[in-house]
Amino acid sequence: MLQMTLALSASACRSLLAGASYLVELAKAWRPAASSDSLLERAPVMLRDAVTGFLPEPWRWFANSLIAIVAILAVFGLLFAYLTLAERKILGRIQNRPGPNRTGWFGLLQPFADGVKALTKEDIVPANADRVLHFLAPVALVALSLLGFAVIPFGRQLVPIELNAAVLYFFAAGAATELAVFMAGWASHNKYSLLAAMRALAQLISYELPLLLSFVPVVMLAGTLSTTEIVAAQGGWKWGFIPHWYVLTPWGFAGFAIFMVAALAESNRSPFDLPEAESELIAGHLTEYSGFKYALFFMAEYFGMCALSGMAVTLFLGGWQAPLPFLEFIPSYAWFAAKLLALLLGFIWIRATFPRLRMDQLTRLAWKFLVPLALINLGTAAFWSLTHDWAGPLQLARWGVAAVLVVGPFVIMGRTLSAGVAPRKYRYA
Amino acid sequence: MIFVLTIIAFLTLATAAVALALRNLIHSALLLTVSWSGIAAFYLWAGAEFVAFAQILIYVGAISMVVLFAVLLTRRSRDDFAIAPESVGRAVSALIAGGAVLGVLFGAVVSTRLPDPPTSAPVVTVRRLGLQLMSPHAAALLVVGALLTVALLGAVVLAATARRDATEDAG
Amino acid sequence: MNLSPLHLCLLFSSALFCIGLIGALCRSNTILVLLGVELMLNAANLNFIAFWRFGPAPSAETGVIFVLFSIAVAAAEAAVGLALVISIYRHQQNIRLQEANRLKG
Amino acid sequence: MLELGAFLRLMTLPVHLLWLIAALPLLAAGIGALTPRRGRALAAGVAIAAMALSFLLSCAALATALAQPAAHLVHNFAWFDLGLGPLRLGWLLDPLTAFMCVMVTLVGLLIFVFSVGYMHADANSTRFFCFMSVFAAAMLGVLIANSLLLLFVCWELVGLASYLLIGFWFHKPAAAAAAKKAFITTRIGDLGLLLGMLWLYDSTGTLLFFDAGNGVLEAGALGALTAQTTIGGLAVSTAIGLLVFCGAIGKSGQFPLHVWLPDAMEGPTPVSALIHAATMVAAGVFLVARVYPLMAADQALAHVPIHALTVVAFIGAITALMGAMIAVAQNDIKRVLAFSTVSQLGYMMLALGVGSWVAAIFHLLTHAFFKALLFLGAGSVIHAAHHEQDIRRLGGLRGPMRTTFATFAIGMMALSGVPFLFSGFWSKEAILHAAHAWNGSSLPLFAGLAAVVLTAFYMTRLVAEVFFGAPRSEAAGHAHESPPTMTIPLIGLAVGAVLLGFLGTPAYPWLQARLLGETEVHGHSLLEGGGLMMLSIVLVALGIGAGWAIYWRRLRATATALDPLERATPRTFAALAARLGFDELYAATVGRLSNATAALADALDRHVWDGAIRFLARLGEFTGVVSRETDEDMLNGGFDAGSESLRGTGKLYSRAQTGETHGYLRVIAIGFVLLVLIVMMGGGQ
Repeated sequence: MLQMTLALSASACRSLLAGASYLVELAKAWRPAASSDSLLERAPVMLRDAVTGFLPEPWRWFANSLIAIVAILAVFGLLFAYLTLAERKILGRIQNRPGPNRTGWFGLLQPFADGVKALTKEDIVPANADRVLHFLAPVALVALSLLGFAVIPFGRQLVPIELNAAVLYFFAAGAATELAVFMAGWASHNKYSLLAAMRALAQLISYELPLLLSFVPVVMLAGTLSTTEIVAAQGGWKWGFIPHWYVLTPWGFAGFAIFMVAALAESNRSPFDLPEAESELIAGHLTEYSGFKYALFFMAEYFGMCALSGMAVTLFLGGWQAPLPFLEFIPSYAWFAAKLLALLLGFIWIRATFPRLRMDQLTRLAWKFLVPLALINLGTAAFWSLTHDWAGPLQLARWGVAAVLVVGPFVIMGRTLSAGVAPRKYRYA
Repeated sequence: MIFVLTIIAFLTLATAAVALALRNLIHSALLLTVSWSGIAAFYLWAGAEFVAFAQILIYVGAISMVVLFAVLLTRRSRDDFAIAPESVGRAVSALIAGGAVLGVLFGAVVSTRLPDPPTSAPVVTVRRLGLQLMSPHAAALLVVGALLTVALLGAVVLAATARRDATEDAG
Repeated sequence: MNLSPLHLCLLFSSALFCIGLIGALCRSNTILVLLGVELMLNAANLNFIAFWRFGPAPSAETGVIFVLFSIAVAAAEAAVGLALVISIYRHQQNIRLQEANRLKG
Repeated sequence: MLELGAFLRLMTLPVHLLWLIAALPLLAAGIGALTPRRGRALAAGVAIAAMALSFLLSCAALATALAQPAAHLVHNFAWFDLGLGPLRLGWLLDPLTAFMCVMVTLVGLLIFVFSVGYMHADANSTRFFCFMSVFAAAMLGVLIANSLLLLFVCWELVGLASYLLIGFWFHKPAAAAAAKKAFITTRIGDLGLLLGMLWLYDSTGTLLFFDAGNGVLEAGALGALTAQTTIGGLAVSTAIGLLVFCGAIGKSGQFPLHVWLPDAMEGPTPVSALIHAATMVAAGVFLVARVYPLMAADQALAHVPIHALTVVAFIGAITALMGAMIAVAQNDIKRVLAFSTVSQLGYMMLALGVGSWVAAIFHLLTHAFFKALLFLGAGSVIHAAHHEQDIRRLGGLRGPMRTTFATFAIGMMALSGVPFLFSGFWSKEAILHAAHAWNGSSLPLFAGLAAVVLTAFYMTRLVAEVFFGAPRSEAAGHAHESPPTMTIPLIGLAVGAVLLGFLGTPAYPWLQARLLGETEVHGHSLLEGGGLMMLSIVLVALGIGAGWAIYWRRLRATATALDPLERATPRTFAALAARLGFDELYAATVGRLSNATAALADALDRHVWDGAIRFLARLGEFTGVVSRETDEDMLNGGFDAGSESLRGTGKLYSRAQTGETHGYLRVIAIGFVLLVLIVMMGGGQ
C-alpha cells in the first residue's frame, strides 16, 4: 500500500515537474524573441506547439500535420460556406435584387441551412449507373482539390509542408482532379453527363498548358520551385514603397493575367463553365447527383478556386508580403487572406459580368491566344532575367522592350482572335 | 522502410494486374491511373521528389486523359466498353511467355550479388537537377523538346479528320 | 536468402514489367496493349530510380534525369500511339489489334 | 554647360553592350519579316523606332568614346574553338566607330522617315522596311566589328541587303539586272578582301584589330608583316593591304569596278540614298580607314617598289576625275548624282591615299548628309513628277516645290563646295590640303582640282535643268510639294549639310583631333595655306559660272532640244554619255572571255569527254555481251536451282510474318528469355 502511494506520489511529482518545466518553456516561447516577428505573427504556431508540445518527439510532426489539416479544413470549410453566401449576395446585388436575407442577420445563417438541407436530401443513384465510380467521383474530387493547400504558404510561419518541388506538386495534384470530373460524368450513365465530361476534359487539358506556362517565368526568375522561396524572393521594396511582387513587372503582369484566365477555366467558373452549361447540358456532370454528393462537388469547385487563387497570390502577388513597409505590423496571414479574398471577389464579379463562351471559342482562346502569349512571355522573362544588371537609362530600355514584348503580341494576336468572332453574323437569325 | 515499399509494390502490382484483366475499359484506365500513382509513391519513397510529381503530372494529369479520350472516341455504343474475353489459347500462351520472362528476371535478380546500399539517401535538389539538365544534358533536353513537338504534330495529323467543316464563323 | 532493398526494388520492377507484358500479350484491344507497354516503360523507370538510390554511385543525378527524359518520351509515345489508335478505328471501325494487319504480305 | 556635361556622363554605353546598336535594327528586321503585308504601319514604326533607339545608343557610344578618344575600347570574346585555339570576335569602340555610328543611324533614321512617305503606295512596303533594317544592321555591324572576320561577315550582309534592295522592284528587268550586276561586281572585289583576310590570318594568327597588343593593327603584328617580303619585293603588309583595298574598290565603286554604282539607281530612291550616303559605299572608305595602320605600315620602308597608299591615291584620283567627267553628260537625275557619288568617293580614297584618313572620314560624314539630302530631294522630285527621272523632261519645279528646291539647292552648294557656309567646302578643302602636302606626286592634286570645276559645273546644270524654266512635260507640269514625312527629313539633312562643316574647319579642327585621339585641338589661321583655298574658290566660281553661262541663261526650251555641250562637241559628249564605254569594254573583254571559256568547256564536254565515255560505253557493252553468253550458258543453271530453293524457304518464313503484333511481341519475349538463359549458361562456365 505504502509502496503504491509512494509510487503514485512520485509519478505525480514527476508529472507536475514536467508540467512546470513545460510551462516554463512555453513562457520562454511567449516572450518576444530577437526576431522581428510580432506576437500575433507567431500566435498560430505557438498555439499549435502548446497543444502538441506534450507529445513525444516522433509523434509530434504527425500531430502537427494533423492539426494543419484540421485547421485548413475548418478555415476553408467556413470560407466555402460564406463564399457561397457572398456569391449569392453579390450576384443578387449586381442583378438588382437582395439575395438571401431571411436566415439570420443578412442571411448569415443561410450556408448552414443549405448544409442541413443537402444532408437530409435523398441520395439518388441512377439504376444503370456505375455505382462504384458514381460514389467515388465526389469523394475523389474533394480529396484531390484539398491536396493543393498543402504547399501554399499562408503566412510567414504557416506552411503546411515545405517541399522542394512545391509548385510542381500543386499542379500535379490539380491535374488529378480532372479524373474525378470524368468519373462523375461517365459513371452517371447519362449522355449529357458524358458530353459534359468530355467537354470538361477538353477544357481542362487545353487550359492546363497556359496555366503551367504562365508560372514558368516566375520559377525562372525566382530560381526555385519552392513556394516559400518564391514568396521570399518577392520580399522587399524598391525605393521603399514599390513592392518586388512579380505582378509589378511586365512579364509578371502578363503571366498573372494568363494565369487568372486559365485558373477561371480550370476551376470551371463562368465564363468558362461550359461543362455545366444549364442551357445545353442540364447540369453537366452534376446532372445525376443530388443531396450531399452534389454539395461535395460544389465544395470541391470552391476549394479548387481557393487553391488556385492562393497559388496566384503566392506566385505573383507576393504571397503574405505586406504591400508597404509600415504595414508590416499586420500579421502576414492577414495579408494573405486579404489578397485571397480580393481575388475570390474578382472571380464572383467576373461571373456576374461575362457571358459564357462557345466551345470553339473556348479552345481557340486557349490554343491560339493564351499558349502563344505565355510562350512569348517566357521569352520576355528570359530577357528580363538576362538584363538584370542594366542600370541607368538602360533600365528604361529594359522596361520599354519588355513592355513592347508584352503589349505587342497581345494587340496583334488579340486582333486575329476576334477577327472571326467579334462582329458575328447569325445565319439563321 | 521495407514495409512501406512492400505496401507500395503490392498496391501498384495489384492495380496493374487487375486493370489489365478487367473487362471494362474505363475501369482499366482509371485503375491504371492508381497504379501510376503507386509508382509515383515509389519515387517519393526513394527520395526522387521531383520525378514523383512529374510522374503524377504527366501520367495522371495528361496520359490518362488522353487514354480516356481515346477510349471514348473509339467505340460506337456503350457496350463496346465491355470487351469479349480473349481466347483461352492466347491467354495461356501470354501467361507462359510472361511467366518465362518473370522467371528469368527473378532468377537473375536473386542470383546477383548487389553492392550494399549507401547509408544515406542521395539528396537531389530541384536547382541541381535544373543545372544538370541545362549544362551536361542540354543537348538531350533540346532533342526531347523537338521530339515532343514532332510527336504533338504527328498526333494531330494522324488523328485529324480529312474532311473540312464549314464552321459557323465562316459566314 | 538475404535481400537488400535494391533486390526488392528490382523484383518489384520485374514483376511490373511482366504484368505489362502479359497484358500486352493477351489483350486484343489496342489501347490496352498500349497501356501494357506503358507499364513496361514504367518498370524500366523504376529500375533507374532504384539504381540511382541504392546503386554504387548515388551522388550523380543521372538516374533521375534519365527518368525525366524517359517520362517525356513516354508522353510522346502515348500521344502518337493513341492518335494511331484513333486512326485505326477510323479505318476498320474497331480497334482489335489482330485485325490491323493490312500490310501483311 | 554643366548640365550637358552631367548628361553626357550619364549617357555612357559600355563597350560590351555595343552590339545592341546593330542588334536593334536586326530585331526590327525580324519583326518586319514576320509582319503580314497589311501591317505596314507596324513594320515602318518598328524600323523607325529601332533606328531611333540605335541613334540614341550611338550618341551614348560617342559620349563614351569621346571621354577617352585615344583609347580603343574593345570587348573580345571566343566564338568557337577551332582545335588550335579559339576563334575570337569582338566589338571595338573608338571615335571613328562612334562618329560613323552616329552618322549612319541619324541619316538612316531620316531616310527611313522619308521612306514612309515615298513607299506609301507600294504593296510590299513591309518587306522594304525589313530589308532596309537588315541593311542598316549590317552596316552598323561593319562599324562596330573588332575583327576582320566579323567585319567581313557584316560586309557580305551589306552586299546581300543591297542586292535585295536594288532588285526590290524585281519585276522590272532592269532592276533585276542591276541587282545582279551590283552583287557580282562587288563580289569580285570581295574575293580580294577574302584572300587578304586569309593571308593575314595565316601570317599573324589572329583577325582581331585590337587585342591588348596582339591585334593585327598593333605594332607587333605590323612589324612582323613589314619584315617579310613576297613576290616582286612587295612587303607582305603591302600585298595584304592591296588585297583588302580590292574589297574597298568593289564596295565603294572605285575605278575600275565603279560600273555597278550608276545601275544601282534602279532601286527605290531611299535605297539609293542609303547606299550612296550612309551605308554601302561608305563601307569601303571606312574599311580602308579602319585598317589604315596596316595600309600605312610600309610607308617607312624605302626598298619596296610600291606603297599601298600610293595605289589608293591614284585610284582615288582617277575615280574622282572620271566620275565628275561622266556626270557632266548624264540626263537621268539620279544618274548624275550617282556619278557624283563615284567622284566624291574618289576624293575620299584620294585623301586616304595621301595620308590624311581623318580628312577622308570628315568628307565621308559631310558627304553622307548632303548626298542623302540630294538623293532624297531627287526622290521628292521623282515622286512629285510621277516617276519622271529624265532632266530634259522636267524643269520649272522651283515654283510648286519650294521646300524641295531650297533644300536641294543647299545640297548642291554643299556638294559644289561653295565657300565658308557649306560643309562640303571645308571637307573638300581638307582633302585638297592633304593632297597638296603629299610629297609623292602632284597628279592627284591636279585631278582633284579639275574635279572641283566639273562638280560645280554639273551640279549647276542639274539644278538649272530641273528647277528653272518652264515644265517640259505633262508630269512636271502637275508636280506639287511632297508630304511632310518627306520634306521634314529633307530639312533635317539640309541643316546637317550646312552645320556639319564647322566641326572640322582648319581654324578649329575638333573632329580631326578627336578622330586622331587627341584631346586638345590645334587650330591655325585660315590664312595659312590660303593660296590653295583661294584657288579652289576661284575654281568653284569658274564651274558655277560656266554652268550658269551655258545652261542657266539659255534654258532648254523643249525636251528634245540638244544639249549645248552636245552641239559644241558631239563626240566627247557621246563618249561621256556612254560612260566612257566601260560597260561595253567589260562586255567585250571579260564578258567575251567568259563566253569563250564557256564555249571551250562546252566543246570539251561535248566532244572530248563524251567521246571517251562513249568509247567506254561501247567497251562495256561488248563486255556485257560476252559475259551474258558465258552467264546464260555456264553459270545460270546452278543459280536458278539455288534461287528456287531460296524462294521456297522465303515462303516458309513469310508465314511468320502474320501482321499480328501479339505474335511478334511473344517472339521477342521468348527470344529475350532464351538470350538471358544462354548468357547465364555462358557466364557459368
